[in-house]
Amino acid sequence: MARVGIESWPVLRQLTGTDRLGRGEAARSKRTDALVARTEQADRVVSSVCPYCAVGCGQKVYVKDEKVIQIEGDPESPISRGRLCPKGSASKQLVTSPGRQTTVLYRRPYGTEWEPLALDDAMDMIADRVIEARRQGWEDTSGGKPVRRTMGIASLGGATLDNEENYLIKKFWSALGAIQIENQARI
Amino acid sequence: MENSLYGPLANVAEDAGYTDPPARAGFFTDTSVCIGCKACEVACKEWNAIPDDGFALTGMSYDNTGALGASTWRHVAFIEQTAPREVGDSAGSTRWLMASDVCKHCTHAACLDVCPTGALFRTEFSTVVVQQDICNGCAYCVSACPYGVIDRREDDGRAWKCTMCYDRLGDGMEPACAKACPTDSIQYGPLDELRARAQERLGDLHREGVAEARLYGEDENDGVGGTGALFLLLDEPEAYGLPPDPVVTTRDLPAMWKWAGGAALALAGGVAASFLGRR
Amino acid sequence: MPSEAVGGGRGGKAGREERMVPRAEFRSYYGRPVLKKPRWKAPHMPGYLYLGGLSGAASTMGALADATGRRRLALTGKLTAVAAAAAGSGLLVAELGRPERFLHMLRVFKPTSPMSVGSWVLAAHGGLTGASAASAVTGIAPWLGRAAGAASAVTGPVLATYTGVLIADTAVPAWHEAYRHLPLLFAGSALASAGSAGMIGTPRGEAGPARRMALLGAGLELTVAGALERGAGMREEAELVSEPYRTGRASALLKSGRWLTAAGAAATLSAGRSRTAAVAAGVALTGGALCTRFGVFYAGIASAEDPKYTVVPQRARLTAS
Amino acid sequence: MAECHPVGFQWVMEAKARGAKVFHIDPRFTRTSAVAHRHVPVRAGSDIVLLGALVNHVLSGGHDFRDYVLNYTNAAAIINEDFKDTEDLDGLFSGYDPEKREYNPTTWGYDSASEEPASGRRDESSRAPDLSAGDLSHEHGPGATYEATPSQTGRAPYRDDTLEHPRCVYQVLKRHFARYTPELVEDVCGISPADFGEIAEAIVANSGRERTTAFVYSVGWTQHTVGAQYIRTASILQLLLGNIGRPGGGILALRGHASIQGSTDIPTLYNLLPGYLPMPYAHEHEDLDTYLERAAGDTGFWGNKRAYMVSLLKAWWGDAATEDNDFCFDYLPRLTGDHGTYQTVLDQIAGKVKGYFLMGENPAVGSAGGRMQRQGLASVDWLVVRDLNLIESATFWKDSPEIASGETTAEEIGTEVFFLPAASHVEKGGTFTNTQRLLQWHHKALEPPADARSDLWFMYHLGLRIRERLSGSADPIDRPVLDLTWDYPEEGPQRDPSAAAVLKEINGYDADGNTLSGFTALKDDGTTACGCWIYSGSYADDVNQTARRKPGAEQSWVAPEWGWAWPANRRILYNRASADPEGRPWSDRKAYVWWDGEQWTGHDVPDFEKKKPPSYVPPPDAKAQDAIGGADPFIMQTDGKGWLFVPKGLVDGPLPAHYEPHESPVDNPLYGQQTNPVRQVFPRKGNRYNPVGGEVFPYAFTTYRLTEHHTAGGMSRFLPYLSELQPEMFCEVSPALAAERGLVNGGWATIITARTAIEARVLVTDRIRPLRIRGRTVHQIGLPYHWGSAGIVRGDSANDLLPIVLDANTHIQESKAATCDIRPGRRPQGAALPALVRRYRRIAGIPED
Ligand SMILES: Nc1nc2c(c(=O)[nH]1)N[C@H]1C(S)=C(S)[C@@H](COP(=O)(O)OP(=O)(O)OC[C@H]3O[C@@H](n4cnc5c(=O)[nH]c(N)nc54)[C@H](O)[C@@H]3O)O[C@H]1N2
Ligand SMILES: Nc1nc2c(c(=O)[nH]1)N[C@H]1C(S)=C(S)[C@@H](COP(=O)(O)OP(=O)(O)OC[C@H]3O[C@@H](n4cnc5c(=O)[nH]c(N)nc54)[C@H](O)[C@@H]3O)O[C@H]1N2
Ligand code: SF4
Ligand code: SF4
Ligand code: SF4
Ligand code: SF4
Ligand code: SF4
Ligand SMILES: [Mo]
Repeated sequence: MARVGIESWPVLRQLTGTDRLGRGEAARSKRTDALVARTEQADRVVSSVCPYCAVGCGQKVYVKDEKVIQIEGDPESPISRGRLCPKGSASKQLVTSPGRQTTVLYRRPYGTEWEPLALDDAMDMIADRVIEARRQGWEDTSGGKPVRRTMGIASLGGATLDNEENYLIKKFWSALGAIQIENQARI
Repeated sequence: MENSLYGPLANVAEDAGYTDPPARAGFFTDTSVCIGCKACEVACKEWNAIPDDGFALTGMSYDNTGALGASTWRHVAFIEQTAPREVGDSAGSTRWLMASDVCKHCTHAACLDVCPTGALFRTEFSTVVVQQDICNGCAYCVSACPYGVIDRREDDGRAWKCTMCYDRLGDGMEPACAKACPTDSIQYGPLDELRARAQERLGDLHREGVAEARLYGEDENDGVGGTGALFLLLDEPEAYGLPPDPVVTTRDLPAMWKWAGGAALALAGGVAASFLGRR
Repeated sequence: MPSEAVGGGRGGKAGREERMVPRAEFRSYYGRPVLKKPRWKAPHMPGYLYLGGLSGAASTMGALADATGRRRLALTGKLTAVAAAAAGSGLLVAELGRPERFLHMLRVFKPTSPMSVGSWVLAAHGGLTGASAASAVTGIAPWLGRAAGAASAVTGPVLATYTGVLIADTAVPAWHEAYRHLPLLFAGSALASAGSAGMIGTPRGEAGPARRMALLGAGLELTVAGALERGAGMREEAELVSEPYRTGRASALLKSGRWLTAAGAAATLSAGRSRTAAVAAGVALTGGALCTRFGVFYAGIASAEDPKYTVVPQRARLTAS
Repeated sequence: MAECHPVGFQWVMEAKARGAKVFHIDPRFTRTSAVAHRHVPVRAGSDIVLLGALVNHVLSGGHDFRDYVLNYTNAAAIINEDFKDTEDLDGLFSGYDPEKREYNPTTWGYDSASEEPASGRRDESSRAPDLSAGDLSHEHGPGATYEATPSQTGRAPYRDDTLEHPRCVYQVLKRHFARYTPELVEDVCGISPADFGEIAEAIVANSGRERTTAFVYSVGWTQHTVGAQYIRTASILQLLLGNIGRPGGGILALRGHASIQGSTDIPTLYNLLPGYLPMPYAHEHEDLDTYLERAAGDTGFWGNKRAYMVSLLKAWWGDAATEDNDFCFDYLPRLTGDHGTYQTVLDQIAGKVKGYFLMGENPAVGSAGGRMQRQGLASVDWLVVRDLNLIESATFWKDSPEIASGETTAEEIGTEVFFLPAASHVEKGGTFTNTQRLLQWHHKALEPPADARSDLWFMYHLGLRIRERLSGSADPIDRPVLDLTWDYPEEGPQRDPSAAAVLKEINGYDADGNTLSGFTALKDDGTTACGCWIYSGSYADDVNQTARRKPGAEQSWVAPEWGWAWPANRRILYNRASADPEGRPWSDRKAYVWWDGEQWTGHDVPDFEKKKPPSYVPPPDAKAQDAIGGADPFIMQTDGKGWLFVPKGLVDGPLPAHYEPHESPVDNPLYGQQTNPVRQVFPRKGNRYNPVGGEVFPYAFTTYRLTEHHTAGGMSRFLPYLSELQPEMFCEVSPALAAERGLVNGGWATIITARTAIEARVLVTDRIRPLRIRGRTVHQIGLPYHWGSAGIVRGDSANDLLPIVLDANTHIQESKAATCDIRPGRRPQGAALPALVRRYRRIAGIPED
């Protein structure tokens, strides 16, 4: 349908074509003629699951140039049949929102502002602190009974995480002897 | 041209110059199964990358969007109704009506007719769409729409409204809002099928005793030649903020031109008459 | 409370059985307007309505003055016509959300769109009045100038009256239902303002036709405005639909317009040989024409903003059928 | 359900379209009510009375599904002679110790004809709740039915199949619920006898061979000091009506987050190990054998607990775990009481907790007692927050309400805070387990931005660093860390550990490294490793079963080839109950699984041993599943029966009894005992309680969610598209209350409790009804709880109003029912705010310190 030069002037198309009133065919712009759904241009489409609630609606994630360009319901899911609620429908914004914090921030004790911190440094600092807090809170026994645990470290969260993540959390914290491992199931 | 302005129109896309167009695409919004989740609003925004519409509580039940507009192409209305309470009647008397409104993609679309640039155009699916590369923001469409649908976004200067996801339709996908709708309150498809389905649903509801159920926009003989987006409502249209009997303004356009012609002649005649005198 | 009770506009609890008084009782969604408020602004839109009328009638006046050998009146008419057309175009462009896309107006020609028709007419009219005025001022190609002027006597009346269609061809009840009135009103107004331009810009000797135009125009304007305000000749719920012309800002403007026009007309009649009086009369008439345009504009805004103007006539129509 | 599980609700609408009748019982008229046939407003906190009256209706009218009840429940079991009911003790069961505020449940057991119940001995060794396999039900959910219930007895209890023995469960129930009458429902719940009658009739008419009724609940039933017993009452009703294990029946827990079910199955919970094995409690001498003996019964599928536990220990400690060292059972830390999240907060304030990790939770807004929560955060030495957005729990030191009121300043808060950005669900692969126990793999679509990393990456790399630092340590406390299997294959530019490899470990493998086909393949001799026995089979045949996505339209309505459900891909638990004792479907309409003469078959994977005939009678001394008869569907129970009466496992009684919420506007008309006697209370500064009744806090309030927001707001208040839909914190009040207190729609109100005061915009609505309770008008106020001090839209947090008071079974806070005062206008700012609350406390006679 590509038209060039004067031929692309809709008035001419009105006069020569089937759309005398210039309300449809003749009024189309080049951009309109070239329009395609952006999902068509995705480099890949990945099957996913809505991250909000426990219904577990199926999602299709469209990626182009390493950016998420669309997330919508997966019609093949027998759970959701392609539908999503407002939260599920906002998933793309959850992932791509400019307000999302994507760098490490550090607040020193009694500090009044955030400071930047390298991820690697943060990991080292956290590792050091875990080891120290673990020892500080260590109990070989409690009330005369062996407990082999630390009360110095606690952890909260899990309902938004993957099973695999919860598994590593529980596994590693338990090996460290931390018991105050909790998540949303308690609230 | 008469038929192009008013009354039933067998093939809307053909009337707009398309040869052998696909079936007319439409919406049937069955508000009796709407749960007011607003997935349609959000899905529309995500797909069309529409900016937010401000963050203010309206105090109008759970509706904080208020109305359709340049940055809200689906709008869910919430209407709380309480009948006079009877003794011992606990709750049956409270109704909470929810309805997702959208551009009607009118058979005779005033917005389109008045658009001076051809930015608004009729697609091969018989829908009405703004071409954003064309619109110069004259805002004529805004005043022409009898449903108060289309509006100009002031920071951007152009007019915006539902496109019935023209880009998706072209690729054989259904509109984002219809796809998201959890309860299928929004159904998308060939308009003829939807009309039939709407009649069927209406019959079912009437048989179930929901006497107040009615269709809106399905009548080809109405003021806009029937809409491309039908609704099943549980109360009068105006309760939902819809005009009860809208008429496309261009129905009267021939008459208007006649009157204007007359006035022009009068003006010319008046001037001429004024030159008839001595001085 | 967030319920229909408050939403029912003036209607209050609009239970069906309670709706005895037809006009006060109507239902709406939290009293919100059904229509979008026109995005057109003042002074742009009413100014354009005025300038279009002025230019249209002035070009016709200029052409006829030319034909009848009234040089000064012809020049006044031509200059007024081109200046008003240019200024009107300016306002129109300024009104656009994307002014740089003004030329998109000439992308299509849509008989269904008064603005499209108007744009083509304005373009033609602007060109014609420009050519004709340029020729008149410079003396270059007088024949062509005259022809252009004559042609602008055709585009002029169209330009002056199509604006009535422009705003009537909307969903705004006060405008739409006035589609018979508005072209005539604007024709009258245009006559009056072009006439007053002639009176102001031309020595008394040559300004006879201008005075008559002004008087004729004023008469027409006053008559039609009166009908409009009363809703005479409107089809449905005339009293309610015309209400915005009788209330609020619109009413004040229309009233002022009427007084100014009447005063201007009276002054025209009684001005005698005084140039000052003629100028004063012309200014009053112009002011009247401007007020009328602003009044009509604001009546439309008010009509779109209150859902009753949309809902009540439509509901009445349904009940009747 | 329409509000919080909108897409799941499509199936309710589908059922409705096919003729199902939908009742919505909720204090508020919600989006669900809008499309339900009937909305019945109930006073928050009173459902046990309603459900109890329904039980009474069924029992007294003889409406129970007798064939089901007799065969599949413990209705015929005879209860211990020493058992005393609330009837006898004015609201207490036998065994209550007022000093310790706990029950000794010994008297709640069956009257066993022959042997002393194994459980009796156990009880002497420690207090019951510690021994029970952790807590019966967490937030809510199917996991609860899988938790190891302590062994009752391997022997069948003494039964009376006529159900006439005065001490048989059936008769005990009958007596217990006799006082739960429609009149009481009206008095306590505010539900008229006519409405009650309609519900009762509908439920009875819609249950039996041909029809089933489902109950759907979520946290409106759990967040009470009697939450577990709410569910119990519904269970009794559903068992009596024969609605469990059958299609269209059940008690469906609509769980919360995307993987809340998963985080209970593979628990980041203090009291559980993966697969509902209990965390060990501290005992003087406890080896693996004694632990297992205490953990669960020997009969039923829990009889294989040794295989589950040994495989878990092998998964964790690999080669280091041997038969000789009890498979490193000693490496597990031991519990000594409640270490739940609220206890941890109190410990933080007490200075006992040094470091705190928040990985996807926002307690500063989401947890009850917001002030206490933030005080806890301000009391630890360091805090690591991993989240997508800068939530209040990360920024409390600069923007908390306490900073705003001037009670504290950033300069006074010593917490060192690390904010680590998390990868989103599209930036990592892994499984979520949804509310129907379905594991679904979500594929990684792209790399996370900038410093964002998955929590898997974080734990793995933190683990590597810690192990590196400890390597070479001779300290025995470091052995469990160093011996841990922690060698996952790495992938991609960020060295992400392979989530598939982790899932394989969870699924389990044999000595040769082959993935296991399911939990029945687990061995107790250390030759298999399995990270979570109920998830075994999710990676069967070396195929990621959770990633299966056969289109729903291309398979049966049960859709067994979409994802993978635990256990063993079964979609309805205990579905053997969908067939009669002989193995025939109860009716054609309701056929689901059945015995075809040779094996169990049907639409779903039978939740029964495939080849065990209905006629199977267990031999004496049979163990594990062999001890379950061919007509006993509840295979996780020691006796294979559905428990109408719970002899073991609950800390607040074997039967549900109505107690008022901790903060209630009225007294308890049923018993002298006003509240659940074993609820957990923490009276202290910052957590003062409103007195019962009284004029100072005369109104009831409940907290809830909106469709447009998500929980504590971290995933919604930071998004424009969701924020604009509900931009401000509000309260919902009835027109009557609005008139009484001068509240105006769209205006402001201040809501006050003994904890603090918050402000909210007012929505005056008929959707909230005042109720007539105990002869007086009780106004309820509705408060969504999504707002906080950060995000695009901000507002006061409802949780700041709530006290910390917990259900003793689950340690869940009571956030659905409390009392308050409300007045028009915005709340005071700055120091005037605490002053206002102090004034209220003084007038109400509440101690300050
Ligand atoms: N849109 C949205 N969906 C969500 C969430 C969200 O935040 N937003 N959160 C997810 C999470 S984490 C969860 S846990 C679930 C929770 O899902 P729901 O439990 O449905 O959520 P709530 O709104 O907290 O509470 C439900 C209802 O319980 C009512 N209620 C309160 N007390 C009582 C009572 O005593 N008896 C009865 N019968 N009803 C009572 C309340 O009025 C409320 O309407 O939702 C999940 N889905
Ligand atoms: N008053 C009152 N209080 C309640 C309730 C109530 O009904 N009333 N309900 C309670 C219930 S049921 C619940 S579940 C809680 C919820 O309370 P919270 O769990 O504290 O609230 P969320 O906002 O869901 O917090 C989850 C956080 O995880 C982050 N997140 C999402 N995905 C990931 C990820 O992959 N990794 C990491 N690290 N972070 C991620 C989100 O951004 C979000 O900030 O609230 C409880 N509190
Ligand atoms: S789309 Fe909505 S209903 Fe579905 S999982 Fe996501 S939050 Fe839950
Ligand atoms: S998505 Fe569907 S159910 Fe939800 S508000 Fe829109 S129309 Fe109603
Ligand atoms: S509803 Fe309005 S905007 Fe939509 S097509 Fe009709 S006239 Fe145009
Ligand atoms: S604003 Fe744009 S779409 Fe509307 S009429 Fe003008 S040019 Fe057409
Ligand atoms: S059809 Fe597309 S553009 Fe129109 S409302 Fe639906 S999602 Fe928005
Ligand atoms: Mo939750």
